[in-house]
Amino acid sequence: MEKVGSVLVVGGGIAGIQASMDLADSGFKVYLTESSMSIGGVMSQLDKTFPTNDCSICILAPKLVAAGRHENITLLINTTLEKLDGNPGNFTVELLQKTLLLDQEKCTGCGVCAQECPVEAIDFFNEGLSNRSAISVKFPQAVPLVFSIDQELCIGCGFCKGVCKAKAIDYTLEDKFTTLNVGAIVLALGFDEYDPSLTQQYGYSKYLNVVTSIEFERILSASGPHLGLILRPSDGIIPRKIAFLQCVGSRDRKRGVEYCSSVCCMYTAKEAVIAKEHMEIIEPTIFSMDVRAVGKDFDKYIERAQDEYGIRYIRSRISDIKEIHETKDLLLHFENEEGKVVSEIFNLVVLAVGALPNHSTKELAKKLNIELNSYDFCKTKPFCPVETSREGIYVCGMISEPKDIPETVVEASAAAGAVSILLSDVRNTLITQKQLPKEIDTSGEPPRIGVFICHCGINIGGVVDVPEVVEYAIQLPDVIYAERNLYTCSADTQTNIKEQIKEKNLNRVIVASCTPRTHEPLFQATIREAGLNKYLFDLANIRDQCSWVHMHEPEAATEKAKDLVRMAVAKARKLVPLQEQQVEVIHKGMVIGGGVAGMTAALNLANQGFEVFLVEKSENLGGFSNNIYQTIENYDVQEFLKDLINKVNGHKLINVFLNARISSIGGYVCNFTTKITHGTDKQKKEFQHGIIIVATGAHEYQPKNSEFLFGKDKRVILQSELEKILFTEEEKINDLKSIVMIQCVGSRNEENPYCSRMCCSEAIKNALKAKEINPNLNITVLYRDIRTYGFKEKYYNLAREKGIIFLRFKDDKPPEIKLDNGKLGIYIDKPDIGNIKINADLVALSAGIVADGETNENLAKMLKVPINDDKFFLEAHVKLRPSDFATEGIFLCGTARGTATISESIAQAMSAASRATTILSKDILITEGIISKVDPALCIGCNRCAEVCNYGAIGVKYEEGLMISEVNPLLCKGCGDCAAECPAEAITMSHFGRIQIEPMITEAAKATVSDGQLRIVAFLCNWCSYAGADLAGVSRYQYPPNIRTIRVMCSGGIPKSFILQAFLNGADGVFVGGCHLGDCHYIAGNQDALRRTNEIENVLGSLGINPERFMRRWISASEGKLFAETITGFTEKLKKLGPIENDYKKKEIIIIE
Amino acid sequence: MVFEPKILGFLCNWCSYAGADLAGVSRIQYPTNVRVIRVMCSGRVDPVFIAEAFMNGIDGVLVLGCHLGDCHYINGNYEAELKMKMLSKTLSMINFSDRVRLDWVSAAEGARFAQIVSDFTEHIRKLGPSPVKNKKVKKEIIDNLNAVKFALCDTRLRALVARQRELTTDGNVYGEIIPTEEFEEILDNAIENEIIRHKILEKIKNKGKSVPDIAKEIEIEPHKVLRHIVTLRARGLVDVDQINEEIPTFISIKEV
Amino acid sequence: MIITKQKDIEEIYEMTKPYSKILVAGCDGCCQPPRSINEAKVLAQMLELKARSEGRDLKWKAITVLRQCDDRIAATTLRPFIEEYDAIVSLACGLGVGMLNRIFPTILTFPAQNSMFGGAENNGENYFVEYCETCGDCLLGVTGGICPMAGCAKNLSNGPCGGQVEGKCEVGGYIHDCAWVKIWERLKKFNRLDLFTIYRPPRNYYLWSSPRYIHIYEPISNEEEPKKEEKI
Amino acid sequence: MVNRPAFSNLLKTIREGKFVFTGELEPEKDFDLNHVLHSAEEMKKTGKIVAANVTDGPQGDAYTCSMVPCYLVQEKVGLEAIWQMTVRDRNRIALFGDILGGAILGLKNLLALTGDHSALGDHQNARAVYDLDSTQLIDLVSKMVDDGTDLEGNEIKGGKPQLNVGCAANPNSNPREPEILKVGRKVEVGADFIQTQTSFDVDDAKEFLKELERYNIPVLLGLFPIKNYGIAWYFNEYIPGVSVPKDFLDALKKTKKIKDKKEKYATIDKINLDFYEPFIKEIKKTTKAAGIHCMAVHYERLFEPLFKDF
Repeated sequence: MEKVGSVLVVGGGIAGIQASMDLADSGFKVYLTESSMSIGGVMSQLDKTFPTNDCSICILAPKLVAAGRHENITLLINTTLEKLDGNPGNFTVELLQKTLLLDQEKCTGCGVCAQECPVEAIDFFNEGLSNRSAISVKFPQAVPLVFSIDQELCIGCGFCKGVCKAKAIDYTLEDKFTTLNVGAIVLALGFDEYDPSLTQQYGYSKYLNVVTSIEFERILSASGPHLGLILRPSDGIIPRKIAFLQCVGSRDRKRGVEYCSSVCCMYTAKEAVIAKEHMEIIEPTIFSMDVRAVGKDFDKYIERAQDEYGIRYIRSRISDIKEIHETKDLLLHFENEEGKVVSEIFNLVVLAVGALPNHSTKELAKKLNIELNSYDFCKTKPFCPVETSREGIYVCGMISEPKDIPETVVEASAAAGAVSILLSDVRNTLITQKQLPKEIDTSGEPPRIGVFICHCGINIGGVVDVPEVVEYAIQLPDVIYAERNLYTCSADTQTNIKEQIKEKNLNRVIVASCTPRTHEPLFQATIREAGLNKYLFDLANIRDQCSWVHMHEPEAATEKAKDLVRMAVAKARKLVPLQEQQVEVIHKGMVIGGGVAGMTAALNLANQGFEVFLVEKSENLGGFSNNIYQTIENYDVQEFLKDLINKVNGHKLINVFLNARISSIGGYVCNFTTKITHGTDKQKKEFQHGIIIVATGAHEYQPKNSEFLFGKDKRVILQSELEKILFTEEEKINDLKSIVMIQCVGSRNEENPYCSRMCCSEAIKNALKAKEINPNLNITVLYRDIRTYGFKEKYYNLAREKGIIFLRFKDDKPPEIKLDNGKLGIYIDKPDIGNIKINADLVALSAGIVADGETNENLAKMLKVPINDDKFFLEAHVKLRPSDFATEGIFLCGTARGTATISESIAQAMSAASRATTILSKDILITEGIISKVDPALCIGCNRCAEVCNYGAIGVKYEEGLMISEVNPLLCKGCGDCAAECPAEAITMSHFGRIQIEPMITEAAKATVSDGQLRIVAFLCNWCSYAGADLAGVSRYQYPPNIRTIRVMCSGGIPKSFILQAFLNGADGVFVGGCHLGDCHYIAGNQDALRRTNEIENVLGSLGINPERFMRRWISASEGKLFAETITGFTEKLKKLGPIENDYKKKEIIIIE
Repeated sequence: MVFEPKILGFLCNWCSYAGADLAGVSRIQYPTNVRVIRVMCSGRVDPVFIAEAFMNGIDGVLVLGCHLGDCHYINGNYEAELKMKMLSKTLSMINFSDRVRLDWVSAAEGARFAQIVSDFTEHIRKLGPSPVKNKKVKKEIIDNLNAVKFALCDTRLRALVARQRELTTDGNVYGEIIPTEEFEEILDNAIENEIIRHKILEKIKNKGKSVPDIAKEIEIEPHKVLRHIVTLRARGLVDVDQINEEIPTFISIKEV
Repeated sequence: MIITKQKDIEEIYEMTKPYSKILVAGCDGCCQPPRSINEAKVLAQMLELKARSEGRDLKWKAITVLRQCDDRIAATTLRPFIEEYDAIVSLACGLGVGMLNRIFPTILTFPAQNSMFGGAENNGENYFVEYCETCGDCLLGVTGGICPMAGCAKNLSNGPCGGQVEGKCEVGGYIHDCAWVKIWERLKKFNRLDLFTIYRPPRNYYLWSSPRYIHIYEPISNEEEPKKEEKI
Repeated sequence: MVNRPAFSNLLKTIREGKFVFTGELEPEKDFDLNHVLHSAEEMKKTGKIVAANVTDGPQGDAYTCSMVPCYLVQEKVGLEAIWQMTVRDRNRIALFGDILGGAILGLKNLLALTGDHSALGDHQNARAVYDLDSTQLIDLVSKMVDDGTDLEGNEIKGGKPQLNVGCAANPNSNPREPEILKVGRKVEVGADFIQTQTSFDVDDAKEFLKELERYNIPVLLGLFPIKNYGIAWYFNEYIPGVSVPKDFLDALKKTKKIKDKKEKYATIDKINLDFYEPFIKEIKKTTKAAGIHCMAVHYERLFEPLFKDF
């Protein structure tokens, strides 16, 4: 039976989305089904994410929009998988799509129906803390942005149909069964939270002020029920003292589940930090056992939480909670450091609830007959973490084991990689390549602009007098056609626009409707289908940033709409067609590093038919895992390694180069040229390839200057040496009486302030093996925190059952080893007992993982990629792009990125390979059209542009003797920072350049606000502050109508001359909005904005302009309310100052003969 | 001096008004306390009229329509029945009950009309003057009546009542008939919520108050008040006034 | 390259106050810190704003010159605009301002910059640093490449003086390195302390006094002795 | 090492092998030099002080010049003066002129100093000259005294000036080697004697003197008896590279509490004596130092008890 080139992804959380994107970009048709009303999963409910404190929706929304718009992904919401048969490569699946009682195509998401619906119900997105109506959307940034009727709630009154102008509501729509023929299935169902009401212990649902961590997440969120105010449920007061209880339901065989849910330690620390950040008076206290901060920079996060935010960690488990009746506060009893039982009153208790398997996993497993493990999670094996018991069906994310978002994203890409291998020969068979007509050559023609102004039902029409704006638009110079439509984004208007373009042969199109962030691509695609270059288009946002936010001032809103249209027309006159860059892709890859990660990545690529050059520094493959014999789940590592090495050596598409040194790496994504010397005789070799995967690994920490007498006394060895003995020379163990293991050697200290993640499970594995060989051997493990996260907790319990003693030592008082008359004595100061001595025949030091600093540094310079201060490589985004580098075409996996176990390294390797496939699977790589260009005649070779570019995309190539700066179109991300910095104005930023923006500023400043109202020109960066302004619209926060917004890609792209020109053209105030420092989409564009705006602020006073007339604020995409308040405040301040003319003295005439 | 109650009467043009005329023609005497407003149908009587009447000191309201079945507009009186039931529920929530009476008088029942008027006048006289008149309680009653009035103006209650008859008798858009108790339950729940919300709005009209203070003033548990504050903020009717120490105060930001 | 620092806007404005049409000329010369057309435009915009706040209108044109310190280049670039404007504000170093004043006698050119020193760009620490004082008789050969004229506050040829402590110079509060200690360290590293211990006789400061000029083609210059008889 | 005859009494005494003492006089912005002369008399009275330095614009401040007080001290008090000259304020033409003038007036000793930079003094905007540096000044003096010419070789008419020239050296300088090598240059161009900056650490001073022995030039070690705690604290705080020993500092601190003036002076003198007597004894005994340059400015009363048994 021949294979089908399409994939079914079940579950629309971050795992499903990432897997779908990777597969769609690798040439497969994807059907993404989601049981709820919108993709986004639990991550869309989070306020912020650790360890970067990024606002969750800021980093998730772009991915949702991209997935929603991807031509190879079909979103099926409210859909579940019912039946499956067929075999790998050719399955037939039956899907049940429950009816939304509403036509998904027609609904424009305008939201009027929700306002009219008389029914009120619990809003589960806000965890029941607020209400919604029977017809609702899951959350404001939902994708697809469609409403749906909840049938149990709906009383069928018919009001919504009455008000729906798009005629989308149809009560007669039935549930639909669809059958699909797909090649593979990826399950990404996510998880359910443990319901603490199952046990009376915590008084959840009995006491009002006991909430779960996900409820607290909604309380924290700026778009949550309390709009960012942290209020406790019983009386709406800010809880001064909050207690966070860890391991609720996890690590608790009696009341919950045995395993550890891996993520609660970190998200609790984050919630405590964010709560403290929101409101100074809050004092968070966290009751935990071990703090399992295992990921990259997690330990630093916990330390910062304690030192900088003063969060108190108390190491004890809470037995029960009593509620004080009158105040509804909660009394907690616990054992403090000295072992005394004390009680303390808290105003709010947050339960860090564990992760249970998704409720539908069990039932689905039956349908697909795939095996589950003892905890009802999907059964997987450490060496193939994404495969299920049935071939062709893969899993990723929380469905197989509780894990954190970066690991989920890695597994999602890994699953995509696995599918890619299975279906690689039917790649690109089912994907749709739109046939586009030839582009009309509009160069040289005078601008002929068409303006399409939208009513958006009553959203715009209800406030802005749309006909008046149309009349105004038609008489603007160069505008030859203007019309208004009910819904410009509806399908029929698209066809109408195409007709108008042909009929009136328009060469510029302006649409005045909602936010460009979601709808610009839609209109650009439409005008492209009419043969017009897609960059000859601009969108004036007269809904989210005009009608929705000036509801009570219709005339001012209409006035503003006219200005926004006039500004867009001014920009349109100067728009030029842009060609997207195309470059051939060399279908070969280079993998640096021949450890387990490197080999797995190379094998994955080769199995998809891409030739691979595997470059290994030492003389044999295997790397760090050579000295590991068995995983904690006792799978044989050496055997797996041998088999892997044979496969790699045997594979005809993999060229292995041993003891190789890279002399140079030139070129850029899709065609790198690398020169290496390899082999004992240093032969030279040069080859071309399209992508690079860095898997240089790391090595074991070597204790220095006889730490713990290592190197002095041969009875003190490393865990890896003990493992070698246990698995090769068993008999040595028999004559030993006592072994002592010391954890965190060389980790979590000044030099390596991170957790090496795998040493706890290594120690326990060795201890169990030793006990097995010699049962009456007594083993003591001295630890700071036992970090057996996930299912490894089982072995920690097993170890204790087998009588292995675990003694904790305080971070600042490590154990000491002394030789007293030949015997090894280990002294440890137990906080509650005082210091005790243990004598040992053998001491095993759990040495951590240390980055290969020297190799990483040289490689980092060659690849122009960053490394962090622990010398590990720094990935593009810690949460959502863990396997990519910021520079295009270079990927990362294994312990080169950070500490990881073998199965995590394998997943990362497959993920890196899959990410690489998204490029290798294409013949030509098309890049964004909006990039910057250098005019060689004007460039004075000062190289300031290279200093501000974070992607190494521009700069003077001194090494090639050139004195002129050049842009590499493939690396340029289009932020415009270099154009703003260029002293010779030699760099033009296409589409957002000076010639486009300067006319907009003139129009914005000279707004026709007749009644002497103030005029504020605002520059907002597309990714954060503009998105914040949109959210203010979506949440209907009103603010004064005086600002005229100009959208720029990055606040770093705003040169000083724009701000001064705004003042010169008559603006009474200028506002610059950007992302919070550290959140910038282009890594550090806002740093340059900060520098330039500071210069302006300092000089304004001496120019006779009151500095209060200029304001710069960092506003994130979730701070709609903050945006509205900031603009209102700014306008009030300007009202006091009056028009800018007040700053000008009366006219003084100076005559010069 | 004997208390002479002021009573307002809404008489539907086709039946009760004609009945009243008949009483006149046949010189049947009845107390003078009633002031009559002619409306085309008893269904026309908007509960807000009655709330406003009470705010202006009226002691009792009489709504008379045609007997069920012979309404000139077929089911006007059925609608009236439902509206008056809802009105009395809202009034009883602010313990201002038992001052409204709905009854049917056909064009031929002059005597019945007079009888109803005199019974109702006696009933009100026994009940005593409307609490709006006694100084001590006036402010509080006016606030409550205001809350009721705004609740009744709110789209939500009007929508539910407007569709009640249709949904519980003919069937909804899906063709199912919703059993009356089930609908009643939804309606009661909606009434209770809307009244409380408007009470809250009244209390924080010009001065910001904290949730516990509001709870004390309108005797509702604080956590319920908080839920209402959340809904009112989502509707854009309430916003944070200021935060002193750990107590945020909320204030209503828009005329309803 | 010559390192310049922009004058305060008030000072520039005072200079250009009497004029209502100004030509603002940037310079692409030594290009660090670059003062090309963008800086010229920004300065002009600032002057116009300030003029407007003082109740005057100001017309301006921003233009840039490849090298203002070359008379032929400067003249050919700016000549077309000279008639239309009352004054020129030059963003070049002193050399540029001097040159424009010479080649355009009929119009005054005002400096917008303070020329500080001949500087090198130390990107490591984000500083422009002074490695040479153009003293006309280079010592770098005997001081291991560290110039005592530029590095020592007292320009000593036989340093260090008694005021250095732990290699830091007392002038400026012990933050700058003492050039002579650095010279000693460097020569010691190459064990060339013989260069350190020789005595250097008094220097010929005539070479360092201005005005100085060197013929573009023949090696005649004024650095020897001032020939009383012949005049170049 | 140039074999210049000892013109000054200071050098004669040194060459006789006596252990000499020199004092320090600091004319400030004085039109009336009496206090300088008075101090000079005190020094003369001790009979141990052979000559006294007169400062030239110390710390870069604009004080009375050094030449005139030197002449007055020699003429009026009869105490030989050591004329300090910095290269900060005068270029080579002025230096030549002044040296000649001084020699004519009969000044015998000249101490060639670089001089503190004008940026540290009370005229910070002044233009520091530094046409010559201190070594080149010694070279100029050598040319004048030995060859009888100026820097350019033009002959001085009417005989050669008779001056001995000394230079300074800083025992506290760290790193030390450049300081030693620098002294080598100065000896090479003709320095006759060395006076060092103040030292508070006897072992360090001994080591420094040991290293200077290679140039076999007489060295007077500088000492700075401290009159009150204020000066000690200032020294410790503001003159880097110099640190007053802890116990010495604390002892002085205690004296602050003593109310009665006489008793206070006595205790301070005792502290200084306890510190410096053994110090000088040690230097005299164990090193080849030619003497001590005692900078007890305005603290003359200490000379007598300090030098009584040397």
